[in-house]
Amino acid sequence: MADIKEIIAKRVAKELKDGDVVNLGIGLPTMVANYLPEGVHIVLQSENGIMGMGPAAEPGKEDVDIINAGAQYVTINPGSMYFDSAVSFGIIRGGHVDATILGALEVDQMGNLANWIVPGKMVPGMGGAMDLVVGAKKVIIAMQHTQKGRHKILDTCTLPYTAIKVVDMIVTEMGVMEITPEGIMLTEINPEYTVEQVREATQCKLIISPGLKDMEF
Amino acid sequence: MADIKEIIAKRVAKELKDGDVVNLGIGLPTMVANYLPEGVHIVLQSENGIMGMGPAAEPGKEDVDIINAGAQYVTINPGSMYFDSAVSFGIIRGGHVDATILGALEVDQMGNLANWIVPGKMVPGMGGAMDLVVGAKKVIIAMQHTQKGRHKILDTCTLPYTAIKVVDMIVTEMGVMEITPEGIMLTEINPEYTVEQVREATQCKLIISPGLKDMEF
Amino acid sequence: MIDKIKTADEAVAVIQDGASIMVGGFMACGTPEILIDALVRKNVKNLTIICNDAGVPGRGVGKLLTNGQIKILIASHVGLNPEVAQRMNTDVEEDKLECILVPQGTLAERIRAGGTGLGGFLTPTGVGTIVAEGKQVLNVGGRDYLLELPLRADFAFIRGSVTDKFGNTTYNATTRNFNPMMAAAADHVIVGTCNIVETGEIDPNNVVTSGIYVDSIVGGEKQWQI
Amino acid sequence: MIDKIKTADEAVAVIQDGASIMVGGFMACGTPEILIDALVRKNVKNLTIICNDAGVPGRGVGKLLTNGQIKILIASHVGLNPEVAQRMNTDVEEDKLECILVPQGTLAERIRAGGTGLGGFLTPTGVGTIVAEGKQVLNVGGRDYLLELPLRADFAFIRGSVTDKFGNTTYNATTRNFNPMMAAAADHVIVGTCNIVETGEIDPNNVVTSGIYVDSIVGGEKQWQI
Repeated sequence: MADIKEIIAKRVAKELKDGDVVNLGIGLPTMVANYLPEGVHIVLQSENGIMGMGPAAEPGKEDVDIINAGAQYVTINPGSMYFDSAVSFGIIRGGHVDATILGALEVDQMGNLANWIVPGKMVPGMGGAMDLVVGAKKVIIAMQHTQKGRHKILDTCTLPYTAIKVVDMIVTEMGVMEITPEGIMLTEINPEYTVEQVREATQCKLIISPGLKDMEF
Repeated sequence: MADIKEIIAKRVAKELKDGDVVNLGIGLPTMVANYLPEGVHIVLQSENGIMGMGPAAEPGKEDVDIINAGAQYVTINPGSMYFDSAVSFGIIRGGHVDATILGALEVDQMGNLANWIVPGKMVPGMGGAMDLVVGAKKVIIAMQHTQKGRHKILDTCTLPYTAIKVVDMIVTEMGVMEITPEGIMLTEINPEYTVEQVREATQCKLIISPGLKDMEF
Repeated sequence: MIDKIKTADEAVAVIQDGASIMVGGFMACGTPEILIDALVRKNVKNLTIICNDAGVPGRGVGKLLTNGQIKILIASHVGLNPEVAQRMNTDVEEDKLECILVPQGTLAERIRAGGTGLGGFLTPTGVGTIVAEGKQVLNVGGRDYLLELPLRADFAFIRGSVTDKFGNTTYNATTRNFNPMMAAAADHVIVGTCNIVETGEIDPNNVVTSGIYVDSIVGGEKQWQI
Repeated sequence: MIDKIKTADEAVAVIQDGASIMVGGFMACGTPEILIDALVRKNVKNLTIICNDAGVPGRGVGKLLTNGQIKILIASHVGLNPEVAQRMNTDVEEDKLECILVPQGTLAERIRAGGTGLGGFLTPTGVGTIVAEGKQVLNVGGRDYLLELPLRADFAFIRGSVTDKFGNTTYNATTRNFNPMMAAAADHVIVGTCNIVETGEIDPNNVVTSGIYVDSIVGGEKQWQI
């Protein structure tokens, strides 16, 4: 399991360019910051009010006034800035975040995303997710390909949408997929899997890129 | 002339309560701050970005980074604050300014105001006036009753509106008028004038308050 | 100058049953606990609370929830306080919580609109989702937007780091979050602050919230662990 | 880290004829003269300038006007620069200035909307006046509002007091005015600043404009008399 998350986080990290402003969701996406290629420095935005967030605070050295959006004590890097929530979401909605990386319950071939509610079961609220996926220049979904055998990449989402037509890329332990006008295209495959296995783990039609490559991580 | 302005400014000053947030227009309204009753301290807002503006800077002691909306060098009082123009007009439009005092080219009995343009002749722009008169809790027009014999208090403004139904009170050298649902009511008269003289200097119907008093200044 | 400094109990004395209150804070970081505690003591009920989230049990608005004081909660995220789900699903009518979820950016902007006299704004957030239900959709420049309306409240609970006696306030680090917008969007504003200084001690370039918004100042707020 | 520091001439080299440029400042207080001067030297024409006002002759955007570089001026007030009226009324077609007047609060908010991804906003300002011509009127809660649309530009000229090498900027006193909104609402942002400091030297609580918006930093800006 840890290995799968590491594969995904490492691959996503390669999507980021030096100087990118990035918002990382809670959980797996947070790991992406640990695998940035050499020479790539990104600026982490935390929607509760930080530009230039650093790593988690060392135990015993927490500043209780500095948390991230997951309510963890964090640090800041030189050149950081604090702001209020209206400014924060102005940055997000205004297209000033180059990439947001987050998990999903379901993604479909239109690039629709469902990741905030399971009606009657889990109603945590959307937090900042709806704004982030609508506003960020690039939306990368980082998740396991299936959930306990259940498909997550679908013809049409069955759960309520977080937003419609927003996902640009999906990175799973099986490969890398891009959302194109024609549907979901597999562009890279983890050599541990066959194309057929990826197809089986994907409910919707999967276009295989003519230039399909091995997934780098 | 100076005397007339002083009369108006002194009378307007009595409308202000301790702690009021006030925006003063350029010219005559600026003089109001000089005549505040004892114990009345107001907080001056300058729409270019000051809350807590002080008097004009002494010659030779100007700080070139501190101007008011009339582009004069000013000072600030203890407890002041600087902000950007969006914040400034948020304060104004949001109803956080208790009173705005400004001049007029024309006012009519509906409380409509014209003070920003004489088509084909003077096109300076509205600056912040449209926002101020719409947003401030109380709009007080401080002006001479007529302009070189021409009426300024009218049935209907002839010049393009700054805003409609916004004026609460008019203070001139002849008296104090309130805009009521029935029209313009003279509530105070400068003892140097007769009611008939005020009527003649006013184009629209003038309601005389049953409790008409001498104008205090 | 008007003396705005009060004890927490004096400051919340004006709040009655059924009031709406905006409470600053993000997961209780930037929530004035000293005011929340006074409100728990006063034990007013049927409150409408507007806050980014439900805090956690024993912190922030979580205390009001545990004490059964909240009737309606308007928030963007309630997942880290399991009591919300319990109270939403309870069969005991008088304990029942109504929870209205609003996207975080839209919540911040609606409060800003409420404080700045805007009649609403167009946001792309929520288009095509259940958030759009019942809302007007306007197309501008070929893109659909939801018309979202301003949000105001009777009271705001603001958490300052440094506040001068006029009420000018600064916020340290991520305690800022919703506090500045809320301070402008409520009829009566109470600041619970860590440090009270003389008027004029804060650099006017660095004041975030103007004292003109502030009705009462309560000192003695602390820096809390979540 | 990417080196953003340039000379004024290097920084404006990207600007071509016909560009739209937002220029910070209020009566030239808070206008980066060092960038204006470089643009006069570059002598690009047919510019659309978005600025609170027209400055005064010899200061701020007034220099661009005198040099015949502005085709369209979007501003709230132009009364203190007599050259505006002259150029609006000239018979020489190539010198003719089009001036679009916008209420100051609406101008600030439209630029803010442009930088924050809003599709527009509802303001009570201008209802019933010629400002309302051609605009959609929406009634919310019994009150009429104008729908005002976002404003963006190709470039922004920002005037900082202190700027770190990443571009984080603070503004002293009333030089702030339109600069923060403009920094977010243009595709390419150039800061002319009085003091360049090392990244990290500005207290993160006091940064007003984030360096993420800033493409180029030009030092040597001075404090000017109006």
